[in-house]
Amino acid sequence: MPIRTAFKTEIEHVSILDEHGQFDAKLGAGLIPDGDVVRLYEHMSICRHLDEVAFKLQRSGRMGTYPQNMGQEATSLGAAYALDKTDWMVPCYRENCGLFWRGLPMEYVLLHWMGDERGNAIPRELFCMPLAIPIGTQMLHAAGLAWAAKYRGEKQIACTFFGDGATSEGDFHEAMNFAANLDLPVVFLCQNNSWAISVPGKIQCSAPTIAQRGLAYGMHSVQCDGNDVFAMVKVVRDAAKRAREEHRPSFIEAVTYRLGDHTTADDARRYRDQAEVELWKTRDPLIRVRSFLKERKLWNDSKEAELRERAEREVSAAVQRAEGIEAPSSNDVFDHTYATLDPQLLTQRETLRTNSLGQESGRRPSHAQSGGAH
Amino acid sequence: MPIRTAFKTEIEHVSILDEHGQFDAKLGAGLIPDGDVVRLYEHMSICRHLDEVAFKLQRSGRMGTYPQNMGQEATSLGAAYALDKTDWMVPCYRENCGLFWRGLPMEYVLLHWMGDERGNAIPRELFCMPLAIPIGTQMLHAAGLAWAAKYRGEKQIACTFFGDGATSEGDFHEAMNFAANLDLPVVFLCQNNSWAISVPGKIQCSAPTIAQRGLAYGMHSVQCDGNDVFAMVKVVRDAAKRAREEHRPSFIEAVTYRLGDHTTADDARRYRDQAEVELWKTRDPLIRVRSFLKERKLWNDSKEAELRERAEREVSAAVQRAEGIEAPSSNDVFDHTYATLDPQLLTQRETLRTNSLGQESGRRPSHAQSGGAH
Amino acid sequence: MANLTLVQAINLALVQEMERDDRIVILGEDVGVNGGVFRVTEGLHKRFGGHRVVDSPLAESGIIGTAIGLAMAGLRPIPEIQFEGFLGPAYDQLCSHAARMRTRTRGAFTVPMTVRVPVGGGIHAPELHSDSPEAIYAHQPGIKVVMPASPYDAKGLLLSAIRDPDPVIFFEPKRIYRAFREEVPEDEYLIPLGQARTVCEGEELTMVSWGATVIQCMQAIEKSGRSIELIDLRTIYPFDMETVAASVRKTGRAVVVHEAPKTCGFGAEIAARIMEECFLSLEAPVQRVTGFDTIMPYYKLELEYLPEADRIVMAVEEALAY
Amino acid sequence: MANLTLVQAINLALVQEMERDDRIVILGEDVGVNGGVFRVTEGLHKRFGGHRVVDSPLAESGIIGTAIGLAMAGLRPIPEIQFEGFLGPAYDQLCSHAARMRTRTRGAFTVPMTVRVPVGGGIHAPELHSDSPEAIYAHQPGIKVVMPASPYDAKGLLLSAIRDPDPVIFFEPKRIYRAFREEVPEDEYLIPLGQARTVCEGEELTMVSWGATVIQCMQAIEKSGRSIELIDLRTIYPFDMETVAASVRKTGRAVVVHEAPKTCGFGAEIAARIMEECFLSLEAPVQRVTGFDTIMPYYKLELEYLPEADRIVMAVEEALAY
Ligand SMILES: Cc1ncc(C[n+]2csc(CCOP(=O)(O)OP(=O)(O)O)c2C)c(N)n1
Ligand SMILES: Cc1ncc(C[n+]2csc(CCOP(=O)(O)OP(=O)(O)O)c2C)c(N)n1
Ligand SMILES: [Mg+2]
Ligand SMILES: [Mg+2]
Repeated sequence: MPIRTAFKTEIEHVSILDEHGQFDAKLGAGLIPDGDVVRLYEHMSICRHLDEVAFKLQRSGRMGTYPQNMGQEATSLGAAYALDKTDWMVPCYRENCGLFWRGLPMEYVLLHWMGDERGNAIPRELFCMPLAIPIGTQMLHAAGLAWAAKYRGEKQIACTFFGDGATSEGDFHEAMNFAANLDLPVVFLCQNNSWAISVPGKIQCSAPTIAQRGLAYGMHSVQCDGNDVFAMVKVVRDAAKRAREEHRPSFIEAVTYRLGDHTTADDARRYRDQAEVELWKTRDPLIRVRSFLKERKLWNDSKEAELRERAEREVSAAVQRAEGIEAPSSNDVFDHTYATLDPQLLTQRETLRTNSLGQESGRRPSHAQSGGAH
Repeated sequence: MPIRTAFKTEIEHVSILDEHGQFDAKLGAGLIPDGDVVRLYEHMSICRHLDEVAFKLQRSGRMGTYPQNMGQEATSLGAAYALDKTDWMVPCYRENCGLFWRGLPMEYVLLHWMGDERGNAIPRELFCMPLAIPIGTQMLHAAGLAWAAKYRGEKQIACTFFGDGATSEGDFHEAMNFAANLDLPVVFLCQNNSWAISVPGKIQCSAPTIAQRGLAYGMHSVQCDGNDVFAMVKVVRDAAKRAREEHRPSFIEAVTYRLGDHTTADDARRYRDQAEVELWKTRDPLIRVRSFLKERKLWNDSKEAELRERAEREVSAAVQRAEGIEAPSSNDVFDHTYATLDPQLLTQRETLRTNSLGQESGRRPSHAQSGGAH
Repeated sequence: MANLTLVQAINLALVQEMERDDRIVILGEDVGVNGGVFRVTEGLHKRFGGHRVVDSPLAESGIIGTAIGLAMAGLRPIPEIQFEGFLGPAYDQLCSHAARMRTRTRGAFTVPMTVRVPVGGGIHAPELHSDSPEAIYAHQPGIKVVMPASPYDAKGLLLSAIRDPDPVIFFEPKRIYRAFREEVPEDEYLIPLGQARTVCEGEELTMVSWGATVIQCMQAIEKSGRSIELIDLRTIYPFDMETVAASVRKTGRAVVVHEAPKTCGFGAEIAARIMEECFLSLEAPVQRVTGFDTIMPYYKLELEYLPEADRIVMAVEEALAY
Repeated sequence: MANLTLVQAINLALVQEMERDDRIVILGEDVGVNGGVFRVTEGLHKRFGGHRVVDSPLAESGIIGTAIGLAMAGLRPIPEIQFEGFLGPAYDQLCSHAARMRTRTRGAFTVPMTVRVPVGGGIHAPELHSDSPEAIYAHQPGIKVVMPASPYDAKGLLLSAIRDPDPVIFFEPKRIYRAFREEVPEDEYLIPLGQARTVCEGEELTMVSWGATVIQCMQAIEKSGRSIELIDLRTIYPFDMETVAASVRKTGRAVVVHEAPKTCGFGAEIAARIMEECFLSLEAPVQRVTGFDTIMPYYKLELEYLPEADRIVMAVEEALAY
């Protein structure tokens, strides 16, 4: 047989609660208890509000560059809901909703974007990694964290989040490859929001799906509607099980959309059609859950009004906590470089100087043989 | 349709002249004229001899570390045969056979491994890139070379060679991704020889095939018998056509085997079974072409004896040319760093020193105000 | 002649050089339709088309690696790396290949490319958007490193960089991208790589800097009221030691200022070379006013880290009092 | 106590520390079954199993990036990079993450890992197998850089590196992997990071070096017949300036020797610091005997490039004659 088939496969797309409010009763059955659907909806709404407030903080000079999460809430939230509380979450910077669900206080994220490292001083018991600024690099850490759990015989896994653009980086490939070949319990969750700043998805991946990137590693790979919190819960739950029980990684492409600008420093009108944005507004993850709840009489306008108030209250309290923190001291420039500071760093810290005389407190070095002859 | 198929595919394996000497007449028809099969066989034999001689040169201290190509001759040769003479060949270091077919004089490769940069001073009209030492990095150059040809509207393409291990590097991914998404005319040719030094293939790629790595990019991908020069010619010819006519890259996994140690610095008995080596010896690319030719009365023992002599003559002439080259001068340490040397480099070159006094030819700097008062 | 910001001067240089030389291809993240996140390539995509101004995948090693291929084939690529903090993934292609291709092939293949990279702190940006890695590349033979400190120089240096037959990293100090304007001739002019600029002459002390801190130095000179000779290196490698040495032989004292950490920063090289070449003229040790040997802080603390005028003045006073 | 080569001393340290601390995981290319291309990890796979001694995919960023994850989770990974020339692909993970994790998270997460890397020239290896990038990492705050010059030191420094709570790059000079043997105690001993070793005392001149060139320095001292104090830095960052300065204050003259290119090599930092701290004691400018500012040549010319004894002697004579 001179030409034979060496490999054959297909990639599935999963959707449960679609943009028209259609709910697949079979796939969705028992996936999320009604009460939790309410909580998830409330949580998404609060995060959405934080996004709006953060935007205004930036515009009024109270915060630096901020990347809105708007439109992508369901993706990280579905994942956070499906994971165990002690599974590692290894985020990029558009996963507020999932991180807050895990328990990260909102002021951490605010502080981060206010240019304060304390926003990343995340209590270890939350099992959340700091926000990752260099694109594509954090998936390797997720692989290492998962590896450590496996090494110790623990049931913990790692779930890492990244964008469509991130899948172009070499580190993405290396992380997927390490996880697949060393059998590491990792869930790779790509938030395909169609854009990497101004660069459209096809420049990052011209294949029909991003999901098929996982085929390169023989990894279980699936595409799903990332604006559908039910689909998210299902695919992440399946992937988490595969990781926990078989030590096999999975790759998930969650198809979603960035409704806002890339960050507050960006103006998306320069490069994308407003029509595209309008279309995706109809696919907003919040809208469909709200109608789902309303249809089932689990939600109404007065609850919505209450939620609005609660969101305002909680977000403004978080802003107050972030803004109320004492200013960092110049010692903070030094104290976290190493566990123990070497003599040179101690001198720099003490003098706040780098030049040599500053280091000797402005005096001629006492050891100087005055007038050394040369 | 809550679960639908988003992508579906399969990977083919191509073989024409198999390890038992079976020839697929349909696929093989008209692929390589008989006379050329003879020339290809002769060429492979000469390269094999070079390998043996190079090994001895290393062992007797006349050459540094050398990576034998033994067993993999058909892979790069089939590719070189299928390409146009002006297509870029972008090698790793196990493609002697293809490079020599293109016209690279053997002494270049010898010089390289004798620790002499002149081994990489390859005449541009050969369209061969220098040997690449850092694994996985050269595929990006191939993408750039192909891109330049496309930019200029030329019909030239690039074919790049690399091992199974190289497919683990991030640069491999980035090269494949650039080529796929920017529509670059590149042929990516992976020589899967089962080992990356001591590390077995499954650690580099645990998927059923390496070929499926190409699916991640929506790239045409195929697996073939890399010890079958006919299959090699076919798949590279197809890929070259796709590149030349459609500006579409392709990925080829050529399954072959490294019959020797990784390099002369390696001892493969430490990590692999001799039985595996013995099995692969029966799949030697030379053996099957010789029986193919003998069956068709195109080859006989006296031709073999003549060839043996010719190989010895040609290889020893190449060794003489490599060893006969004048020693490089210390100027060569400097002269190729930049097109024009800056004053500091000129001083270093002139003095062969880096310390400051050496730079001023051992004299006190003439500008010195003698006895500056401090 | 127009009154331009540094961003505009670079944009002008790119436009003019692309008109002149059709081997130039610009590639990078967001450089096309969007005109770059700092708008340095604004208008180029429209003017020259997607063929010559290419939005690439998000992969810095890929950008530099393919640019190397383009250059080896005879084109003149101008890749952009979006921020200096993302040069990291491209380090290997730059240092293992771009820098070595001429040497490795004895000139058969060369890499005439200009890598444009916004650099430095002071703009309240997030992490890894405020570093100063010039010393890293100055330590790598085979690469040239340029950093303009004014719009006029930016244009003249960029043209020289593009026409240079070897790889050049062209660092653009983002803190002064739009901080001030300067007359920039419409006509072509080249500022040779490797020539420093004497910003102002002085007798008491020589100050050496490059990039955005040249501005801090000018402020410090103003504040100090001293007669100080300020030298803007403009090219980090090859650096103009002749100008520096001549000045220090005159003044007998020197202060070097840069944003990068002190240890093994380029100030160390300048200080060591001044000692080597001006030892008998030196009245005080060369002072280094630099970033601390710590991670560049998030922006709340960035001004504590960066060498501002007051810190420079103190070093000047101490050198003079020595 | 046994008479060991540097390779054996490192192997011994690894074995003993792995016995003591089951958080240690070794990972890298060929480190397992094959025992490493230099046989440094020989026998470890057999002894500790594939669970703790892991042959990784061929990807340096992957090796360091996963090691960072292992370390953040509380393990003590010891990744190996096969040759210093292949640190390039890992540069970003080292400098953007390993170095910054403690600062970025205010200590909530740390990266206690030791990256082992063979370094330097002189073994007739192919391209990119002979470089000396220590200055690159010395310039990166948050990382420590160590380079032993003897078997005894190698063991004691490696144990300190492994137990250090921060990331350490442990450079192993391959030229002296098997060049000589030394008594190495079986018992545990730690050599603190940041402490230099005075190899021999002297009055006329201070010589500072690290790694394989310490041997060249010893030969040069022998040849010169001068009274020279030789300081082996052992740790490049944090470096023991106190020992260096005390010596230079005594001798008044200094020569720094290293294999890396001169410009912005670590010698520049040492020279600049000596000037800062010993200015009034200096009788001559600090001399740097280093690799040239060119690409490390292929091996036919490598001895022209490396600072050998004769070049060092000339610098000594010139410093003394100054
Ligand atoms: C290594 C690196 N290169 C470039 C950047 C600049 N940058 C920040 S976000 C971004 C786009 C990321 O796109 P994607 O991964 O799709 O995530 P998204 O922002 O769409 O969520 C770029 C290019 C960066 N942060 N890191
Ligand atoms: C970036 C890099 N890492 C490590 C090495 C050391 N090394 C040289 S060859 C090799 C194995 C290569 O395996 P593969 O790609 O399968 O090619 P093969 O030698 O089998 O032809 C390794 C790890 C290298 N040269 N470059
Ligand atoms: Mg995106
Ligand atoms: Mg291989």
